[in-house]
Amino acid sequence: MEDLKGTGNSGEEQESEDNNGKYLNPTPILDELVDGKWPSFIKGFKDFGERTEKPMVRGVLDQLEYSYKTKMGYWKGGLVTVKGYGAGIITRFSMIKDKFPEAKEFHTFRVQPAPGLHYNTKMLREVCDIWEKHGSGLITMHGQTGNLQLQGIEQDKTQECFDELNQAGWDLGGAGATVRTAASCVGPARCEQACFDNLKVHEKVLKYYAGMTHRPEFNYKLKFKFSACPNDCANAIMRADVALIGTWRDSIQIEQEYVKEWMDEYGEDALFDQVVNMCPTKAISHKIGTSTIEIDNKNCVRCMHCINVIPKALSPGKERGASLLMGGKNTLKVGVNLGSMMIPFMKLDTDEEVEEFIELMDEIFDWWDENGLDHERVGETIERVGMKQFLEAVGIEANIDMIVRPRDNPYYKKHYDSAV
Amino acid sequence: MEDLKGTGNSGEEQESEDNNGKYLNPTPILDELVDGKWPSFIKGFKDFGERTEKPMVRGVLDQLEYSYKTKMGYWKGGLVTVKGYGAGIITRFSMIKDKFPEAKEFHTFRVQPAPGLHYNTKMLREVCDIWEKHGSGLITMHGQTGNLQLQGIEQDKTQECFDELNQAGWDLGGAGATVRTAASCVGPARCEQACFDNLKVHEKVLKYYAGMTHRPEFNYKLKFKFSACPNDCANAIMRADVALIGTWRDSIQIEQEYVKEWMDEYGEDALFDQVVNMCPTKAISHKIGTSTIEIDNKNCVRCMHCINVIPKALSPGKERGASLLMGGKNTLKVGVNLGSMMIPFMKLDTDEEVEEFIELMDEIFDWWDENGLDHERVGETIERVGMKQFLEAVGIEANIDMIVRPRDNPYYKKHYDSAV
Amino acid sequence: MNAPSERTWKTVESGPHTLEGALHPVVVKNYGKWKYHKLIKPGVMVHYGHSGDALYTVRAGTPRQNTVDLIRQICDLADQYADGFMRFTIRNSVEFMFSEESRIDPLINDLEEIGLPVGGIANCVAPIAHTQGWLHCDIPATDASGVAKGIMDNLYAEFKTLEMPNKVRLSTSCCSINCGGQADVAIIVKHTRPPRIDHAKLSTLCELPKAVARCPVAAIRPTIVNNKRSLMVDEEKCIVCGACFGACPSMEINHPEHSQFAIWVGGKNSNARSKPQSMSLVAEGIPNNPPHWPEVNDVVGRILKAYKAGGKPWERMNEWIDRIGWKRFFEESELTFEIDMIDSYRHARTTFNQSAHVRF
Amino acid sequence: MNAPSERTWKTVESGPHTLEGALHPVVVKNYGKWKYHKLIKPGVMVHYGHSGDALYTVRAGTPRQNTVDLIRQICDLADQYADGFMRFTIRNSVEFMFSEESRIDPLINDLEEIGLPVGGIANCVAPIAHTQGWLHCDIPATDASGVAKGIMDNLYAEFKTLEMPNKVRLSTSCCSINCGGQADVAIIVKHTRPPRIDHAKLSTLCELPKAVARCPVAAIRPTIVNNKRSLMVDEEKCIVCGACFGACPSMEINHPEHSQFAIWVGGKNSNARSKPQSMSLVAEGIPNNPPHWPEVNDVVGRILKAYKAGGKPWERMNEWIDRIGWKRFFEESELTFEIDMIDSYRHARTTFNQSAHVRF
Ligand code: SRM
Ligand code: SRM
Ligand code: SRM
Ligand code: SRM
Ligand code: SF4
Ligand code: SF4
Ligand code: SF4
Ligand code: SF4
Ligand code: SF4
Ligand code: SF4
Ligand code: SF4
Ligand code: SF4
Repeated sequence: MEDLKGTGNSGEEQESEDNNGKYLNPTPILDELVDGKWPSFIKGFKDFGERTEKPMVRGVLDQLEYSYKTKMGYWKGGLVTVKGYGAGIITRFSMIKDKFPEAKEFHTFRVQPAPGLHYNTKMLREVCDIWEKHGSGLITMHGQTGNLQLQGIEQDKTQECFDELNQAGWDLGGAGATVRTAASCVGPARCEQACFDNLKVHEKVLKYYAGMTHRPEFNYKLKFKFSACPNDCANAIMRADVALIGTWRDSIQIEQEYVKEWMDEYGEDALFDQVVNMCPTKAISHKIGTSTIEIDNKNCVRCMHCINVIPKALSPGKERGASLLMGGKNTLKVGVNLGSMMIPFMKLDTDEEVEEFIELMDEIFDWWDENGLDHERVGETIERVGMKQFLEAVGIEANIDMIVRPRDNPYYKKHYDSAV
Repeated sequence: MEDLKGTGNSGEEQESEDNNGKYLNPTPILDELVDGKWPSFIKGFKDFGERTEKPMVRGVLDQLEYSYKTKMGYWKGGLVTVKGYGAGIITRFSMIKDKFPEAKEFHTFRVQPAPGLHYNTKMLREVCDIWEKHGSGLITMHGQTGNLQLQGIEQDKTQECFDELNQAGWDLGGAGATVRTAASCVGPARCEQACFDNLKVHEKVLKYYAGMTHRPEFNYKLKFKFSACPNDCANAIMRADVALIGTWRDSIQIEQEYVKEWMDEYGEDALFDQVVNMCPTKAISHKIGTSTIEIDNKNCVRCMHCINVIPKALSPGKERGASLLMGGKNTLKVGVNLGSMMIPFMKLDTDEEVEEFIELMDEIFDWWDENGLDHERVGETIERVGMKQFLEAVGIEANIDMIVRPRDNPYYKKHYDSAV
Repeated sequence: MNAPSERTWKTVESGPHTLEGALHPVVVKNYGKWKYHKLIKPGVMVHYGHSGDALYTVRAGTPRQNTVDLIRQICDLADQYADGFMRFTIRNSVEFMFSEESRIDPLINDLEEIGLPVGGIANCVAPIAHTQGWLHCDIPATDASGVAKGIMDNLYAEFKTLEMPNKVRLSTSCCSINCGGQADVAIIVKHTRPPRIDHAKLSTLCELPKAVARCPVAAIRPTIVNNKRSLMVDEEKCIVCGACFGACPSMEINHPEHSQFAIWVGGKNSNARSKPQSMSLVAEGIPNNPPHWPEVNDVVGRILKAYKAGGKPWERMNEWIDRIGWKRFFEESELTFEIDMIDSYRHARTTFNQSAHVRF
Repeated sequence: MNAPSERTWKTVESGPHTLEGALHPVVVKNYGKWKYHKLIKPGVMVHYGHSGDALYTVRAGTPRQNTVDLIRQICDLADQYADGFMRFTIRNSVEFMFSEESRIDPLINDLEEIGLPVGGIANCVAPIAHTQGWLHCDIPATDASGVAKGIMDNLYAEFKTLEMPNKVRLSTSCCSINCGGQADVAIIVKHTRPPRIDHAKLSTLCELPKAVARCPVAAIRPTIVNNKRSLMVDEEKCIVCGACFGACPSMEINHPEHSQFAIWVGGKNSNARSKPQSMSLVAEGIPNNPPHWPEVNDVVGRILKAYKAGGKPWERMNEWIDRIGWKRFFEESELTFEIDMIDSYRHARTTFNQSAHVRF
């Protein structure tokens, strides 16, 4: 048996003899998660294991039970890929395969779904069938990055399984130092707030970067996320190195008759408490006794709040596009970093506009390649090297929207004429 | 002639011959500052120079004129002190004394005035007479730290001049790595907002630290400032390593009849616009049609605003004391640093309470002595070594008022039991 | 890497699946032309197009860690009620869309039948964003799916009713890296003990310079153990971040007791009203107690109860706290502020109260 | 150090002068028992004690850099009108206090006679806090007193009338150290060129390690020049802070052209309403042009004009900007935002706009 991580408590041997005619071994601790009102993944796994009698499912449940008992994890990484790719499969070997030989391998395909996670039943059933044939039959929908995760396959089945998936129109997502699978909110498909066609841009951009998704050539991972308005339902600001967030440049559209309708239903107090006084910049005014509101659009910061409250009466303006924010990432090493405003407004309607965006991205990636360190996210590189250096290198114009305040220290050196 | 700093432009020689019978040399550039409606220090200096015919005043004006012409300064430091002291005189020798021999020496006494900068004419006339006798007769009232600055004396006159001043009740202030002269707002002497007797505390604390004011034994300078309420008229938060700022712990005192008086004069709209809606935490409420206000004292952050607007109706509570903030300083090296809340409330009424504060300070100075680097202000040391380390070492209890938010990263190591 | 003997298919690097064919016809017709939406009841809303079309959405929670059997059941319902289409949300709910109001209740009925609760729209607790845990990851200290299940069991009613001031997003992560993302309430493993080095493994398994480079505070130093080059950790400096463990499995940071939970509040990504905000540490040292994690559940419950009672309509967690102040947040949630909650990392200074503003 | 031949006096280390004897009798009687105050007119206010006593204050600006002659004139007026007492304010104004209302106007008259303008109380421009400059300091790049005089000449009317939204505090400093402190509008020398080293002077004058240690970005390195140990500056790294010059006069950072002015706004120390706040850079590269500094005056004038027109009652400079946003501040003040105004120092990240909030 391999050396266990950390704990001294190595647990007793599994007793898989008498089992009341069940295929799976007893997992008394896990079974405590079968009940309760929220859908149980354990119940799902067990029912499925009993039906299909897949040894891998049994082994993985056994190892998971053991983890619950010892409070330690027992997977280790490795490198399994398909032909021509350097990424897309998360490799998992059991560290205690002598104990749980059926769990020896448990690799995962990261598969890129359609933008917005839309499916028809035909395509999804097809995935299920391929997956039940070659893999464990366990599926995560979806991983936090947005992949359809097919969890549990043995190394020698990966290529044939991938080939079948690929023939059905599916491709792998990123892992390691690649462009990663992107995520988008539902956007114009069903949302009245959408300010740009994030699904189209997502598809176009990620197809362009398919090669960079499959082969790790960056300093570190790079994620795109596309939210079609500032509500940011895709969490782009925190979870994406490159976030496109929809916005508008002109005035909020108001239909006063629906303001009245809302006021008639909820009252004038509610209009004050929930709309007027909740605007972060006090850009909304309402005269007592009237049934209209007025918006000072110069002072509106496009936060969406008023529109969210009365969507029937208020809508984003007509001149729509997206803001580019960069540098979002989670906790590792520098602490959570939210994306920073880089370009307040870009039009992304035409193919040319999207291509321009891609060109800018190419430029930025080149800069990052040259200036980044190993395992450094692009936002970290920008922070370490300096915003000014970054902007000048990639040709983004400095603008006051990039910051919440100008500097409070005089510690910079502007370009000076040393001849004087 | 000594080497001049920077500029190549070394100017022509002074023409001090024909001078229309004036004692002073022509200073055409400075003379442009004689007119204008604001009181002119140049006019003052020149009138005084003509009356007293002090060569030092003439020389200093000549050198100043030269600075205005060449846009460079020409003083350098040195070390002049009085017996037993290591600080208190800012030493100035001219770097171009060959050019302006009368300006060869121009040392400054930093003299500690009474807290709150109160004077009677007798004591001030006495200073003037001593100073005219031994020194240049130029006085700055006051330096930004709060010293009465007697500007311009020669080294060989310093001791006798100081002795006379000291006999009249005056002592020198700090300079270099010492406790510095403190500053206080007018406080209970004339201000209805005063929450503690800052003038008394100032006097007591600075007298206690007189020795440390005169001999540079610290890592770097340390300033006290005492503002008797959160309006902080002494700028303590930014300009003092140790700031005591008055506050109260119970409820704001309201006399509703004067609220009404104010409303009758300025109107109900003004009550909303200038009081209710300007409270930073929305702790004030007013029902339309009534003439009273209500304050949610649990949510009041003691900002002073409402009290400032209607001082007749509102006053700080009855349970008064001071907050201790630490680490304020200006720009050098780390950028401006405002003082950080350390102890939200201390009583400072009795001598014992003031002594307790002094004991805490002694403890803090010991810690700083041990942990600080050369030329590091105490706030910088706290930041570098860590707030937790500091608090634990000096025995201040961690409290939520010290921060605007808990940490957003998990990067700390708490004390752990390695036996487990 | 191995491949089947005869491979005739040449990989198409197609990236994301195309959207074409994946959208409901009513969606296609009204694409980008929606006018407004209305909540109908918990888990059900309707969107109206400028065309006048109505599109009903029924949303149900899922276990996220699914099986093909469950997906097939979902497909059955999609065929039956939603013309063969469905989508999944950012928080792993499944959504069925259709234009016939009459289908709503039967669908809800059938969903609940197969164990998928309908709810999660608008001012309620949405499903927890969680991570791999012991089921799959190579560095976890807990099983995020298990923790999430335990919490959602407890908050089931809050998923199905609309009694919160605004949306409540939760997340759970099995190490400090926090793949689950920040949230109104985030439940995240927090290591408390510097890594112990397995010197035997290290010399064979890890690139030494890589682990050294990974440490953000330069706490890892080369050393010699048993005549082999190895590493040591300066425990004074180490901030227990776990970055080295990700680079090198011999830097063992996981431990059944020393790897505990911390709870964070006020993370917000939307721009509505207040700006997006990173979350704050409000409870720590919570034991990792499978399979029910009662201590975690207790703290989460107290926080949500206080928010539910105190928040005003539309106020997110961070906005509620901002209004009442941190002191009162700790009081109302019955939590204790501790010295380690004071930031000590790179931008610590910017979190200090550099004012005399104080609440008593 | 030298001393007179026969010294009989033994120094009393008394610290601050005692307050005793320095306070007006009405002050002594009502000490700590004031009830409220009222503004009477520009530069004049009255404080009422709980005792019923009234204490009038007349405040006048001074040049700060005074002579004993001016102080004696002030003493004369104090004797005549204020029973022999006076005080000075934090901003170098002089205050006369007394209980006889009838003395107000004659005192004002006599003050203006000797050139001291009455004003500066409440919502107006108070006297500039300024520093030593060429008159006395060893590291200045300008004459702060001169700049201050020029500005106050221009703002004289704003000192004597009450037309500003709230108090306006200005400061001027002759190097980036900023002894003048932060302010609503601060006018501060900003060096733009790394120090030039005078190697001849350096080897005799300075302790090398001290200068090296003083640099916050480790831009100073030991080197050998003409066979002597000296220093060199890595100009790439140098942030032109001037800290080395304070430690070692051979690190020449001052220059008639390269030492320019920068203008900062929104510094606030009071806790009223908003928290105290550090100020922000809004104009730079302004030439150092004695004796009238017209370019500086121009920028200050534009900022104050915009604030005067746009601020609401009680809104300090920072609060006005906060309400209208930085973009509009630059527009209304007719200033240009420049790339160097983006922070690049230690906590730069915390000043980035990490949100989608944006004004168009
Ligand atoms: C599977 C997934 C969690 C889940 O259960 O959903 C996951 C799992 C892992 N993440 Fe993650 N991350 C997942 C989404 C995220 C997210 C959320 C997102 O993408 O929206 C984040 C935060 C956003 C970000 O990118 O920062 C995230 C931040 C990280 C980090 C920290 C990165 C940082 O710079 O702060 C690491 C560590 C690293 O990269 O070295 C990491 C590393 C990992 C690794 C590869 C651990 C490792 O180094 O071996 C995990 C593999 C687990 C496994 O066995 O599959 N994972 N990870 C998510 C990917 C599924 C998918 O592809 O759809
Ligand atoms: C005289 C005065 C300016 C004035 O005209 O009023 C002044 C003048 C000098 N200051 Fe200052 N500072 C003066 C108040 C301040 C203040 C304001 C205050 O105390 O309220 C500050 C900001 C608060 C603070 O302490 O940070 C201040 C922050 C500095 C600094 C930066 C310290 C820092 O850590 O950021 C230095 C540089 C140093 O100490 O190395 C400095 C250094 C100096 C030196 C000693 C320059 C030097 O290193 O040689 C100047 C001597 C000038 C001279 O010839 O007299 N002076 N200095 C003020 C003292 C007068 C007095 O004692 O009453
Ligand atoms: C379906 C989904 C997008 C998707 O493509 O999957 C979605 C859909 C909608 N979001 Fe969202 N949001 C979705 C995740 C999010 C997220 C991200 C997340 O949950 O991880 C956020 C950011 C949360 C945060 O700040 O951390 C998010 C912040 C919002 C907001 C802003 C809420 C606020 O006040 O802060 C709105 C506005 C509103 O609630 O009216 C919104 C509004 C909406 C609306 C009303 C938009 C519309 O008009 O159709 C949609 C239904 C509301 C609902 O679910 O209550 N959506 N929404 C996501 C549903 C997740 C789920 O299953 O629960
Ligand atoms: C005399 C003086 C204290 C002293 O001991 O010298 C003083 C005296 C008073 N201050 Fe002050 N303040 C004095 C400097 C300050 C300073 C510091 C400074 O100017 O350098 C501040 C902090 C400024 C800042 O934020 O940077 C200051 C912030 C206040 C405030 C808060 C203003 C705000 O809204 O932010 C008030 C409240 C008010 O104005 O009603 C205040 C109120 C007052 C009152 C009304 C207090 C009272 O009830 O007597 C006094 C007369 C008001 C006036 O001058 O308008 N005092 N006051 C100082 C006069 C300086 C001068 O000559 O102009
Ligand atoms: S981010 Fe905006 S456009 Fe996208 S789903 Fe959310 S509310 Fe709709
Ligand atoms: S979108 Fe936000 S900022 Fe703009 S008016 Fe509405 S509430 Fe105010
Ligand atoms: S700080 Fe407060 S107590 Fe002191 S003078 Fe100013 S307002 Fe009065
Ligand atoms: S003192 Fe400030 S915080 Fe307190 S009630 Fe008055 S305005 Fe509000
Ligand atoms: S949070 Fe940590 S342990 Fe959990 S999946 Fe992500 S990397 Fe793995
Ligand atoms: S846990 Fe983090 S801080 Fe500690 S040694 Fe590892 S990488 Fe360094
Ligand atoms: S600001 Fe600089 S130059 Fe001016 S007095 Fe202070 S230290 Fe000297
Ligand atoms: S000016 Fe500042 S940054 Fe430049 S060398 Fe000197 S100390 Fe270093």
